[in-house]
Amino acid sequence: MTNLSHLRRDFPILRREVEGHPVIFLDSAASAQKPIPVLDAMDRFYRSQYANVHRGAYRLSQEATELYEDARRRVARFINAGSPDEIIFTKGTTTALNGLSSSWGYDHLEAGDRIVLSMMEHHANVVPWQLVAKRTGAELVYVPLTTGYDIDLDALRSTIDSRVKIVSLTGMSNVLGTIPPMQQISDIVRAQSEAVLIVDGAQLVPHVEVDVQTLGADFLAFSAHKMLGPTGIGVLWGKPELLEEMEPWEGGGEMISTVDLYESTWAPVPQKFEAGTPPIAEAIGLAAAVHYLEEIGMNAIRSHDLDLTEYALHRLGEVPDLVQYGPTDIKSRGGVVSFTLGDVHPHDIATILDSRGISVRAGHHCAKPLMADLGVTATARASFHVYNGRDDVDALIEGLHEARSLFGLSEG
Amino acid sequence: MTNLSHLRRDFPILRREVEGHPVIFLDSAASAQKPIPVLDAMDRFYRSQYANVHRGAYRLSQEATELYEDARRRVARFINAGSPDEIIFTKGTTTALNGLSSSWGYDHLEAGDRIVLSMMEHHANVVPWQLVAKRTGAELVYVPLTTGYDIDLDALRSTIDSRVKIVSLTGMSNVLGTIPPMQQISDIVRAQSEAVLIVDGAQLVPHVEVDVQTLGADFLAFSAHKMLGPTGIGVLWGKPELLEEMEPWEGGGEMISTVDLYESTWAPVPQKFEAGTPPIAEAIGLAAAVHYLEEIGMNAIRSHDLDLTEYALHRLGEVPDLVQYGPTDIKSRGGVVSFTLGDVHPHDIATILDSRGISVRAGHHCAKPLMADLGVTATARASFHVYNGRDDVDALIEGLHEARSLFGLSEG
Amino acid sequence: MALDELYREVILDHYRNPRNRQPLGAPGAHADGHNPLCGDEISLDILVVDDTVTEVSIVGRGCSISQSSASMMSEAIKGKTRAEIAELTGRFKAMMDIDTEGDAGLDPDRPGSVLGDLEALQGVRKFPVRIKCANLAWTTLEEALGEAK
Amino acid sequence: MALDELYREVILDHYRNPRNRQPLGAPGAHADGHNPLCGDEISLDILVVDDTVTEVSIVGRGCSISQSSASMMSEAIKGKTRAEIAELTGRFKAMMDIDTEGDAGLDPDRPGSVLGDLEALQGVRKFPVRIKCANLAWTTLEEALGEAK
Ligand SMILES: Cc1ncc(COP(=O)(O)O)c(C=O)c1O
Ligand SMILES: Cc1ncc(COP(=O)(O)O)c(C=O)c1O
Repeated sequence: MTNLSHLRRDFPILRREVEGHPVIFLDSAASAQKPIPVLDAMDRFYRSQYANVHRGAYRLSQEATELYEDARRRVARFINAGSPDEIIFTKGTTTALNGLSSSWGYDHLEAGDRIVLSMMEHHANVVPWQLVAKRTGAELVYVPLTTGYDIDLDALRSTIDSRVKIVSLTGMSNVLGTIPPMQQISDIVRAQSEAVLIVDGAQLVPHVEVDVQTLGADFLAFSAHKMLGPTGIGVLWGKPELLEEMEPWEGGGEMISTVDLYESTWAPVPQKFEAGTPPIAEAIGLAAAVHYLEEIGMNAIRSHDLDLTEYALHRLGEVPDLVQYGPTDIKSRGGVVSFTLGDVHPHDIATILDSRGISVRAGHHCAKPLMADLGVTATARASFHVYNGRDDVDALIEGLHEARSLFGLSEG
Repeated sequence: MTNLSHLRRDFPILRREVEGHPVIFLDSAASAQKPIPVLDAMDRFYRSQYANVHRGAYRLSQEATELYEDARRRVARFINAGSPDEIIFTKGTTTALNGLSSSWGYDHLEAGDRIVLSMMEHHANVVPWQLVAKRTGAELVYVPLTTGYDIDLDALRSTIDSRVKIVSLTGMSNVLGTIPPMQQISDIVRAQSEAVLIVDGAQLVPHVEVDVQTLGADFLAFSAHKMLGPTGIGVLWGKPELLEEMEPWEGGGEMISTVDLYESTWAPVPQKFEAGTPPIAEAIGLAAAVHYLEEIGMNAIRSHDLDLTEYALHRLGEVPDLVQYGPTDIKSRGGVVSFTLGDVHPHDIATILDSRGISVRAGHHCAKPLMADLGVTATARASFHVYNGRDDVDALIEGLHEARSLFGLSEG
Repeated sequence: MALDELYREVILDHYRNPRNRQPLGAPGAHADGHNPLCGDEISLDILVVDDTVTEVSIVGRGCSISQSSASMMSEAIKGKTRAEIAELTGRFKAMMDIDTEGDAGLDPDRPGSVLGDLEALQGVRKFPVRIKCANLAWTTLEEALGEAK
Repeated sequence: MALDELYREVILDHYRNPRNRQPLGAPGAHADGHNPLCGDEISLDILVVDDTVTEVSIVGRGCSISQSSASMMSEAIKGKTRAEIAELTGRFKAMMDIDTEGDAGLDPDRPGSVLGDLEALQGVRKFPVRIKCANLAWTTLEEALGEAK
């Protein structure tokens, strides 16, 4: 068991009280809290080195540019990219996936082509593909889940053929916690098609060591705010030869080589994809978050998540009327647990827990197709990051017992 | 003359030294420095109230949502929008203009239609239109400048006709300082076409009181980082009936009403246009920046800019071999002065000034069409905000004299 | 926070045994209510005869607050005129308004003012995130009344 | 920062009177260099005969550093073999490398090492933003030499 409780002091928000209870934050899958080093890195930058990047021939701008490009290098190393040029800073996962769909998707899809998704995708990995499908005449195909809440590989095998041009899958479900076996999936996709494989890493990258050299994907998207970093920035990683060939999805300053009145040419990757003033302080904050995660060690984070998840599944199992949604095999899942509790609506669960200072999410978790598939309209969800401990799970369980009693659910 | 020198203490970066010289920041048109209240607002939020917005049934998320929506209200009031729903938070001006071009533009343009720009647009207001023109077969038409560096209204009159579907113009040139007479322009556009009028307010909004009820535009875009706010956020304002009709340019979480497997419907404006986790802390920082500007008063800022610009034009006029580019009528321009100095390349000017702690910009300023029109490849540019004073202009002039002497330019 | 002020007996009763779920006897005016943030849904049909709501049918899915509010509303509006319903709606919204001082909507001396069971929802005001849940049925009602014109 | 170490006489001379601007006598290999950030441009043609650069034509627009570096380079490479040019390029880049200790590229004892006028550019190293300007001609040269193969 990995004890990370010494890290709590790095998160000022945990010293706050809500209605007399200390904050117990169990909604990191929506967005994680930020440690002091991340906040300090941004604040320090604004106070002593701020300037716009890339365009200035003066000291401040040069320092800002170096810090911004250092951030790119640090993120590249974090996911073991071949080069910093493979890292594109975006507004977040959503923008990264929309950029991909409207550039790569629009340029490579035609009527009759197929885009393959799974039944457990976040709306960010559904709606952009609906939009490009509509524009191009391509078709969406959903791979179903097994009864064990994972992607059905047999169904995948029978779905992938030469009509499939894009396969876009979550690296870790934000509802079920499922971590699909991406290398196996990649093998199937490669063997049976020439499709590109896109991984929505919004939940995966903040929790599991990701090496893009072995992940088996062509593109990977993730957001800083879920990995202890700031809002306003995310990352699109892509294989260099694909980024090279891909058209920009936005035009403007910094992404051009020449601009004539009617035609322009593009700067090299990654500038080509970063039109306009980028999220500069945010990149520096993200770099600090990556550094913070690296200092803890992604392996330590993974075993901490596993420990908490195992404990939570165990304790939740003791609560009458509670139904869990997600794999029982702890190795193929992350620190996200979704559940319902008798006829206590998840929204009511959240309110009852909130009155004890406990933050959990309730609703469709931006995964309506999955909700329909599970036959529910909403679940309650607790999710963990480094600042959580078994005591938080205990508090959660106590709160659930109160919910049962407020709703008059009988014991046993 | 408006003396704002007491504000300098709010900007920590001005207490820094570069090579033994205090920082003299004359590149606010690229990006402005940030006062402590802006930095503190973001830091405080992260330390005590952070959570993702809109989706949480718990206290922290509710507080974050309120702060985020307060920011929208504050921005709405700042530009006198009819309702906060007319304010869409984007990554910046560039994203706002790209969103407009790929949504409104794509849906309303066909072969033979025309998009009218001016000769002094920033690449952010050129390249997106080139991209959508290519996709739709529409045509770009550039309105020339007068010898007084303003939009040629006669030429505009003879350009606007029923083929014109979009007119997109800068509210203030980032190179020349020109503030085109937007109401007059709007009258011409309305009288001669049914085109929408888009104003690139990246330079205008940070310096001049803008009232969208009288501006005469249908859409207005601007960036927080140029108005003393953080990076990573900007605004698209639009007339409500146009936003209502417009399709989203990104799909994902928070912008949907229903998501079925193959079809989705959209949330009401403005959520429809804010897919994914928005720049939350950045919105709060922007609100603090707006508050800071309002406390000073946009009128005071305008007269401070005018004073500095008048003084700068006067002092620059004394430097031999110096050529200025921009209107001489002070009333129709803002605090941006571009110039060349004999055969001293702007890049060399910037280096020489930098060694004195002075930050100016040198280059094409993301306005290559304008540079070609002016017959130069680059200019040097000094630009002001509230923390600048006449002493900064004096330091600039001294530096220019050193540049002349290093390059051996003879007096007179 | 006083959870027992929120989850009163009568609320849970309406949540678990929602009233007026049967379809209308004749085709009436329809409106759907939807809170995209928490997923609460309400489907409302009303029959308006001579300015009076003679029949109500309401079904939905969602949390105890949204569904009990819908159920209680369905009882409260049946047989009431448009004017009476407008009054009721105003009082209900006032009760939910965090900016209103005290129990403004609940003064039993004002004519026709008594909200009845609905007063049980006043605890919601202490849980601002949930006010939208309580109001959902009422906004949907306004839409349906508009339809019925 | 020592501005007079940067703006030496010889640099300004090459900036104002760039050498080797005349077109080639015969068609050779061409490359364009461009620094999108500051707008510096260089257009380079070389004639390579038997592994030796016999003719150079170089025109451009930009700052004193990029243009003087181009002009000085054009003088330095004329008549040199590919191997000699590779050596020279290595030395120049070493001189520009902020991570290199001392004057690594400038040891006059190493055969063929003397950079001549080009040594005037060593002041650039103290102005990291400008290193790209100094290097532009050399990267363009490598491209042209590749073309000439
Ligand atoms: C006139 C003008 N338009 C657009 C932009 C682009 O703004 P941003 O880089 O914040 O997207 C700028 C600033 O660079 C500008 O000066
Ligand atoms: C699996 C998954 N994909 C995509 C997203 C969208 O990320 P963002 O909102 O940062 O763009 C999220 C987070 O909400 C997520 O959990």
